[in-house]
Amino acid sequence: MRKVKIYITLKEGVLDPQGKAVQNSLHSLQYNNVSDVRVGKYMEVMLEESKDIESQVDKMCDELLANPVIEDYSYTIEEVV
Amino acid sequence: MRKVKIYITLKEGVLDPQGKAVQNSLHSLQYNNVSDVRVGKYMEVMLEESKDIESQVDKMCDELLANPVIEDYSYTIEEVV
Amino acid sequence: MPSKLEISPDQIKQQQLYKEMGLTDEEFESVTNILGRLPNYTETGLFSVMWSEHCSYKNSKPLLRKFPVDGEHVLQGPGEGAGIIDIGDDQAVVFKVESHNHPSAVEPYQGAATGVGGILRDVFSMGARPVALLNSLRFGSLKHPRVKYLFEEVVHGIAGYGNCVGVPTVGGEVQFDDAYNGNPLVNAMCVGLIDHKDIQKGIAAGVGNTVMYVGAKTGRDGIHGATFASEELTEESQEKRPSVQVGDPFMEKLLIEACLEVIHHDALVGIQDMGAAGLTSSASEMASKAGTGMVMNLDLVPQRELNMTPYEMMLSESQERMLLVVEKGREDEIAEVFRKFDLEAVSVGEVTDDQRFRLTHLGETAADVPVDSLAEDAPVYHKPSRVPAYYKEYQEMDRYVPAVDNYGETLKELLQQPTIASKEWVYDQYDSMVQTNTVVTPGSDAAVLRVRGTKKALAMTTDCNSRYIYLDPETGGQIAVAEAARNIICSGAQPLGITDGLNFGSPDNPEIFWQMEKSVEGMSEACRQLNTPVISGNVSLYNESFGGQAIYPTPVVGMVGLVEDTEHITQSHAKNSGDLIYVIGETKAEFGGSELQGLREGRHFGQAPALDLQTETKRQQQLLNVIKQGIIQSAHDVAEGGLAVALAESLFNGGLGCDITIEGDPAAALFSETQSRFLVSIKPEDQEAFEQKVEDAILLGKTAGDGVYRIRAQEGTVVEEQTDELKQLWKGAIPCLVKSKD
Amino acid sequence: MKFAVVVFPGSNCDRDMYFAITDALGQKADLVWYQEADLSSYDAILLPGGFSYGDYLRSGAIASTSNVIKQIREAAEAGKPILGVCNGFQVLLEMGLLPGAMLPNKHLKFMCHYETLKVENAKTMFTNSYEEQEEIELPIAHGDGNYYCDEATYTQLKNNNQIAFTYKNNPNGSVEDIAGITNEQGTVLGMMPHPERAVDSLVGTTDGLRLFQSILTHWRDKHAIKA
Ligand SMILES: Nc1ncnc2c1ncn2[C@@H]1O[C@H](COP(=O)(O)OP(=O)(O)O)[C@@H](O)[C@H]1O
Ligand SMILES: [Mg+2]
Repeated sequence: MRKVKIYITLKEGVLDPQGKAVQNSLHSLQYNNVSDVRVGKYMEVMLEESKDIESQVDKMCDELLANPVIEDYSYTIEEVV
Repeated sequence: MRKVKIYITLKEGVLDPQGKAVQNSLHSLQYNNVSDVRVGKYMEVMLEESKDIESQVDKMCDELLANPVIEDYSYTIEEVV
Repeated sequence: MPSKLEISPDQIKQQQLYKEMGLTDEEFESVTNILGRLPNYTETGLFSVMWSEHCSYKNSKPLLRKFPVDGEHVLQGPGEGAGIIDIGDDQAVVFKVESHNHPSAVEPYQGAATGVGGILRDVFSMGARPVALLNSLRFGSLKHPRVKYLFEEVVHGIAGYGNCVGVPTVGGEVQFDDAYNGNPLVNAMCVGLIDHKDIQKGIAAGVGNTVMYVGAKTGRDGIHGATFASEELTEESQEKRPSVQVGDPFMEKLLIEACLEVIHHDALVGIQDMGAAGLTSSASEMASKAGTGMVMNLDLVPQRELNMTPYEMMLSESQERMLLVVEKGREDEIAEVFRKFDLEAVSVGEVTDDQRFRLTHLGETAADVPVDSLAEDAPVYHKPSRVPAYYKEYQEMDRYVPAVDNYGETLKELLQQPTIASKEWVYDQYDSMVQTNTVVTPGSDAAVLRVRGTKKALAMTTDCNSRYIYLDPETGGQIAVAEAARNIICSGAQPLGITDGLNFGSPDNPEIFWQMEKSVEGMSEACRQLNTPVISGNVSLYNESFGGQAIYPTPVVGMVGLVEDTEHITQSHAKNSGDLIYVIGETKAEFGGSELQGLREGRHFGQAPALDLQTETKRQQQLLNVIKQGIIQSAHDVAEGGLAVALAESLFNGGLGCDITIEGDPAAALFSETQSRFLVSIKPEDQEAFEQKVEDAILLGKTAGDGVYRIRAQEGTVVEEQTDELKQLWKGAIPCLVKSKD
Repeated sequence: MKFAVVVFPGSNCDRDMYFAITDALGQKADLVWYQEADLSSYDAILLPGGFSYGDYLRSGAIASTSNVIKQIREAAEAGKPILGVCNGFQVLLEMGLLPGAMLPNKHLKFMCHYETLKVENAKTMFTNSYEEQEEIELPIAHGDGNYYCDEATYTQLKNNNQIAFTYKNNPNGSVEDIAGITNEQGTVLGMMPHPERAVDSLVGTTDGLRLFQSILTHWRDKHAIKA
């Protein structure tokens, strides 16, 4: 079994309304040393072993999990016992 | 400058409707070796240097970024040049 | 750690573990007597939830009996998922209100969202299509960051759930008062539409028939926290702590569509939602109502988590689940209907003839109790009641009359009180139009929805001024019903009936019990007088903040009315310049519990405004009569803030001004909250017809095209403001309070 | 003329769309469940609003991978009118039939009220009953209606006259006030505001009805049918 951790972030240049709102809230809570916040998604997917696991994860992300028009993704794959 | 990467996940046992919908969708796309999907949030926060940076991030998460009633969080702190 | 199964009946008794589940010594003893032995852990759990106030109404039952529940149009009174009233053409309206106060105080988004989900299931489990949602909310002062957070998240949660399932949220109310600082109230109401022939019952009839489970899997959601004995608090049990119920509106939407399809299947015998006390209450109530018994194999219950115990499965409050009883041998036909929606219907048990409720788990009997003992043998308590000291004191006080020197400024201040200010910030987040039946969207008095394919429409509202009820529960209770009816009447509808959400503090406190008793008496009397039977409701007790400070008594009234012809639909907004403005009903100086009193004194005291139900009924019927004759351009009830506020509200939509003249003391004329008053506008040519038909109408003046809000009194002009400026203050108040950072 | 209203799990403006066609426009329509759909016999395809798959992951994303999508692409290639409203627009974006993507509204709140729109292109098969630059009133009801595209895409949209509607007072942060766009051929329209909610004066304006009338007019012209 593998645990795939997927990080989905908005592409640079794409405005991030959620990130901006979080940043404003942090400022109003007096966290004044915060200078930039970006909000994305984090997913954990459990996958049975298979040879081409990486290309499979790539395909999953391209097809469904991320929207290439606005999002980038990256991932790590961990072994689970 | 530090880049803080924050991972927010639903607590174990808390229903994750989104994860379930994504899992079903992956199955219908024939990714049959997917056995569990959990969807959480991923944030990148840029912070100016400060001594107690960790305790500050903890506080930010407890106060605002995560909802302690249903979510757990973890984070890593990276140096940025 | 020993599993709960291994805790022996003797241990439960010795260590009084039943107490942590909420059973008293006497209740535990009566369980033991019913069974003729000590209950095991699961059985103790079954009794504890079924005998809780929430399921058994053990403290409120004697009061609820006072409500009038019959009426010529009532098809289903209290007792089923929701009440039903005939609206002609073989159609009926189904409605109910439900509270989700405690969950919303802990996790406001999910608490409010699952409150909406729960009330929807109550309605569609009757076979009705949900056509509208309303919500009645109470929060503390927006000065407090926690209150602000609760307010934002509750609204967000209601929107998140209601918008997703595609049922328009068309109305409600929000009141802010320090009395709710530690304990917000979140009451949700759902209205459904049904053809008579489709009405379903939650019964487990037909010995041998199959019990089926549909919807979300069961997790350890919402299991009563107190169940975990403190000495057992190990790390493992910490992890097992009850988790918050999370709603899945997408699943609910699938359930709505699937259930509304399956009710047309002749293999379906009974259907009920799993609400509070989940599987326990739905299953045992269905059997109890049918006079049958039921056996369930818990191994077959779909489970989200590993190693769930019978106790956990039976007490879980996981959302979006339904229980069905289906003709034996036809399970596949039913499952097929659900499969289309990607839902699995699973057989989990059978209807028996032994009137027992039996559960098996891993090949062993997990529970075996008489089914009626759960649903019907719950104790009933007649709590002591005592007139509170504050009430006596208030009754003896001199009448409170505030001194007002600047009427315009006072009006401006009132318009910015969050309880009076525009609630657009709230309802803009709700999809109020989906299903395309909403004729009157939020912002008028009652919401109005057409009944597609007919000339009829339904008007609906929720109301409850808890300040009056606190000052005088009996009169206040009457006012709550009367005010709801006024809103319905102003919309052009005849009130049909009400649902009630009784939110109070602890019934163990005799003074609180007195508040309950008196307000129920007041409501009952008004319902009788206004011919609006109580067809459903909900009780939420122990609403107290951490310091033990009880909330204001808040029996929310949800009312539905019938518009005979969409032509009669009327709104609160004045339409034309030069129309005559009338107030129906004389005004006295009544400021106890008023907005102006709160503004000036920071608290409420004295006597509530008086109410005469005869006068109320007469004025309502006379007004409805002229509305139906097409004489009325706009109608608005005079409520919080008095005439000046009602007048401003009725001008805000059309950009009109007004030129009116008041008699007597301007403070009273403008800001008193005397009851049974309406503000209407009519075309000048209808003056004679109107004055003939409406006895207590007093001509005030005219609407004005110049956009100036002008009021004259004996001493000259007392208010002269731009209507638009007033509107901006009124509209901006809540957004401003929410954004402010202190 | 016969319209298909494609129903996904979670669609909730499907009936509204259906009634707009049958009651207000007076044409035939079917609600077709996404799994059983055979779209070949329909003259136009409507993707309704609502929350397909609960809007989980991203609005429209999960629906855009379902089986019926292949048929929608084929219909698009054949030049059949395809209209996606709100969630339907989001599906069209996610499946790439229209360029760009949706972000959460700039204030992160769901919004439901009437907005004033400007008709930017009155020559399409969806807008021929409006005047160029005419202002109309339609309701919006969405949380993710903040249209995004990069500059190159915007230039293309602009140059090809693909912008059908803009907001007069941009409520959600959309790039260049965009409320609705078509594909290059003008046969696919995606829009956030709800024309199907504005077809009967009892419950609002009738400004939306003209959109459906445009489709009908175009179809009749094409098939030389007299009204
Ligand atoms: N929580 C809410 N949800 C939806 N609509 C609301 C809510 N609160 C207030 N409204 C709407 O705002 C308008 C004014 O409400 P309110 O001041 O309580 O009216 P009234 O005093 O006439 O009962 C009504 O149309 C009401 O339905
Ligand atoms: Mg009113």
